[in-house]
Amino acid sequence: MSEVDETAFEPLLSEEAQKALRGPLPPGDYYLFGSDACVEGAIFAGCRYYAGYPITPASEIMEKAAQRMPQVGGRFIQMEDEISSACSLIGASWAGVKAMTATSGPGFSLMMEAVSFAVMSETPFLIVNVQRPGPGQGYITSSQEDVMQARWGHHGGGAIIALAPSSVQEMFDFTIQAFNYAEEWRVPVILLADETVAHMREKLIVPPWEKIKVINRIKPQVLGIPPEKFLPYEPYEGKVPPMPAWGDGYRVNVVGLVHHPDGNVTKYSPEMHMACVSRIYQKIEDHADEIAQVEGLYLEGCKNLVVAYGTVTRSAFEAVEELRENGKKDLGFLRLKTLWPFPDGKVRSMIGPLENVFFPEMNLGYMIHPLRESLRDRAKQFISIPFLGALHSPDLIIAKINEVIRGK
Amino acid sequence: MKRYEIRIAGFGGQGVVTVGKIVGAAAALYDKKNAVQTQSYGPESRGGACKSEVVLSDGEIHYPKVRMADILVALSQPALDIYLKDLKAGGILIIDPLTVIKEVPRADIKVFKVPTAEIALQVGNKKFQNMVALGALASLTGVISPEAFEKAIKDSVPPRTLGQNLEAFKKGNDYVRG
Amino acid sequence: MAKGERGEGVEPERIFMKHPMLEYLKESGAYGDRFPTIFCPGCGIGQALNYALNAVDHIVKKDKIPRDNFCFIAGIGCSARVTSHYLGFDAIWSLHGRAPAVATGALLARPELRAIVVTGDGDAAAIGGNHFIQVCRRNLDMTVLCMNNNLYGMTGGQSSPTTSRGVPSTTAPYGNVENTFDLCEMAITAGANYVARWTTAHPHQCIQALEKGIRKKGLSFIEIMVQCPTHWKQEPAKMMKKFKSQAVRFSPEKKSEALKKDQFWVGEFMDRDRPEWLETYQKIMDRFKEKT
Amino acid sequence: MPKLYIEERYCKGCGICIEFCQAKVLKQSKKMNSRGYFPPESDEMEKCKKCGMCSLLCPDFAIVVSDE
Repeated sequence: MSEVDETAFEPLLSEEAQKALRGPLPPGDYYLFGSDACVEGAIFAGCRYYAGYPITPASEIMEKAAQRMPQVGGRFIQMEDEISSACSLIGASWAGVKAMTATSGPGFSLMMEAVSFAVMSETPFLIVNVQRPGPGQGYITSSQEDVMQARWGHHGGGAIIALAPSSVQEMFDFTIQAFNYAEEWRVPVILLADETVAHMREKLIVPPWEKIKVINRIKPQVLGIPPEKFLPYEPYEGKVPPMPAWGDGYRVNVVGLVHHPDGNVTKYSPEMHMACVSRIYQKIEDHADEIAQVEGLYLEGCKNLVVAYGTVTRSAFEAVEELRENGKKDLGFLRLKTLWPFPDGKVRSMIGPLENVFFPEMNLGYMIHPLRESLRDRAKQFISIPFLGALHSPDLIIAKINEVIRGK
Repeated sequence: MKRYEIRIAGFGGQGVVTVGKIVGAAAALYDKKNAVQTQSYGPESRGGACKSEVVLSDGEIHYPKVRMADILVALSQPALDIYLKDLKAGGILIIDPLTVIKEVPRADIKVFKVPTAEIALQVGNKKFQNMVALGALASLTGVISPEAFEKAIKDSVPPRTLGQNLEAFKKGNDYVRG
Repeated sequence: MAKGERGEGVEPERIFMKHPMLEYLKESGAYGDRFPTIFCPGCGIGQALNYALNAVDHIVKKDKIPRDNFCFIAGIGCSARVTSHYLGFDAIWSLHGRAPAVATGALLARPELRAIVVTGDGDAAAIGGNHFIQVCRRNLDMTVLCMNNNLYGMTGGQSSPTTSRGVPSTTAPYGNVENTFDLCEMAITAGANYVARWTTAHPHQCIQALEKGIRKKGLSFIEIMVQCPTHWKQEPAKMMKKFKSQAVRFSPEKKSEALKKDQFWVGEFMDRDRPEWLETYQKIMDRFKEKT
Repeated sequence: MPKLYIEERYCKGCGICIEFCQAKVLKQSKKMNSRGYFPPESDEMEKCKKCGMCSLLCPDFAIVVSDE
């Protein structure tokens, strides 16, 4: 039998702690750990179910959830693996509760099965991927190598939404945003964090609660659709189908096979197949510019552009500021807050003709592909600045930019 | 203060991350500065390489890690070997002479040898070593007020050992001052 | 054509009495008929479903538990196909082997749900083996109904972990070289509160076991041996009669007796009251409730 | 006399009801249904004991006996 030094958990059991923590984080300034901010964001968004399996560097999110869920009337469970963790989110979500898990590379691979099912069955939930380097066990430091897997890792078609936070504040804000996306678009959402931001302590400002927007799924009973008239896969006003919870009396048959709007799976035809899968693809991709968030700075008349996402944003921005201070005033900066759906139209609308596009990524150059496609006729050169295993130092980015621009 | 960078490195289990945590909390919560603390460690729970970094600034902090440290606390020889080159000229180096045995191969920095483990043993347990180092660091940087440190320590350690932690902190503080 | 009660569309025209269990099934919907079922003639899965619906019917009527609290959760395979679109309940036809995990999420999110996990031998013993073991260990308040036909039916009669040693199949053309799993023993060892096995030839016993299992706090595992006339290439009724002759009624005293080749135990193997997950966790949650 | 109802569109002619009928009143019809199966029929329903076994054992929810 295992013995544990229970005194280590004493602070959690004190009267004071039990009193203080029964709801979401009250408004105010905090100095918080990135992983903790993520859980607090989830709680704020209304998440009341967490299932997970320990993995470095995502375990801290799980530990915080284990502590917080029962305090706010939610439930936490440590599952037997990442497969069951992700699959249990499907059950929790259909039982009417916002649900999440967190994992890292190898575990993320195991969750792809559930993601694929959730895409087909339009089941909202959140997976936080605290990215670590791969392939294989890779290492346990920071990485952005799962950005393509997030979008294309699940088998078959359909689409997901993915965001990349870069600060403790964004671990809080983006987690809420991720749940909002999931609920609004009935889709699994992936928060592509990384080890650096998950293990970072920084200031977090929780604004007055009423200032934070929380979106909940639309239920058919709210729209006045009675069970006998309800078609579980018929989009409401052309967007997504309303989603009742199990136990509400709607007798929904959730399926992963291609289906008719009523859930019928045997009257198969290629037309029905096309209609079913293109709808779940288009509901996201056709709204890419509405969903996706891009942030630009110094774009007016810029000749050279630095693009970044996630934690690398911070290195890249520091590099841009320093280079501009040193005279490179034609350097613009673009930051992708959401990675998927790729905001093709939005990016194009923000960017004029360019000489060079620099794209530092904590991988060997992945997101540069959709970016190049998007700006194919806008820039002469696309230069990837890859780095593995740790955050780029600004000096690395500065050196590369200087090398290219000076070399002309 | 534009940007002040602190790096604490050593073996896992020496409490390196806790030091970073307290420095960051003291600056951010009680001295109203911006502070970003990051950490990295190997796969071992104990005994592997471990480091913690804190960047302080009155303005916004973009790059969250150390570029050139203003102060380096090295509690192991490998930590010194790796990070010495990233210490600014004129920067401060704190080492424990018990574990950092080789001569420090730089003359353009200020070196302070603090027998952290030994002092910690005087307090009662080797595990207070990190608080001794923190005390030395607090005294030498001077960018964060002692009151802020005391409050941050209170937040981060179990109430039962608070007295010993504060004592270790004070001893480290005094050691470099005296 | 008359509008169906829960129609989502149209129910077939009927001038006579319908099977009582059709009350719990969706015969058609807005996009066409769903019945007849996909199952082969004489398949035991339809029977096991019939028994399960009878058990639910009894509980809905006797225990006054709302019908809409029941949800059926299945993985993949012939057994899972019952949840594809036939059930007039909340149901999910989820991923191969993962039904216990999906049910776990549903129950933790909404504990008043009565989860019935519909699984098969390949689903529960092979690809979902660990999920099944762990859900038994947690003793979560759900009912796992395993329809064991000793092979993979939907994919074409391949060997499963419960296929007997020496028996040929499409993936063991020279005979199965592996030993078999006893799922009931595994459920007991893993910690399930209620464990029973019957066959499709024991309809009343099946219904009683399912009723008891659904009422039982904690995990109930009910294995029903079902015939697969298609892949075992035998007459369904003949297979059922064979089940009856091979099944040996279990009692604790007889436990040590050796069974003859092809014989297997049927009956109630375990009925106990170990702590259940949700109840245990509720005590933790209660600590944080406002004290009034 | 009990009345036998067969939902011919659902019946797959598996013969289980015939084989397990306790009163032995069911037999296979000579007439194929629309899916090519031979459903059960009976011409001696007066002997039916209304045990309900046919309904219970039917995998396709296609057979039911009632009083009339």
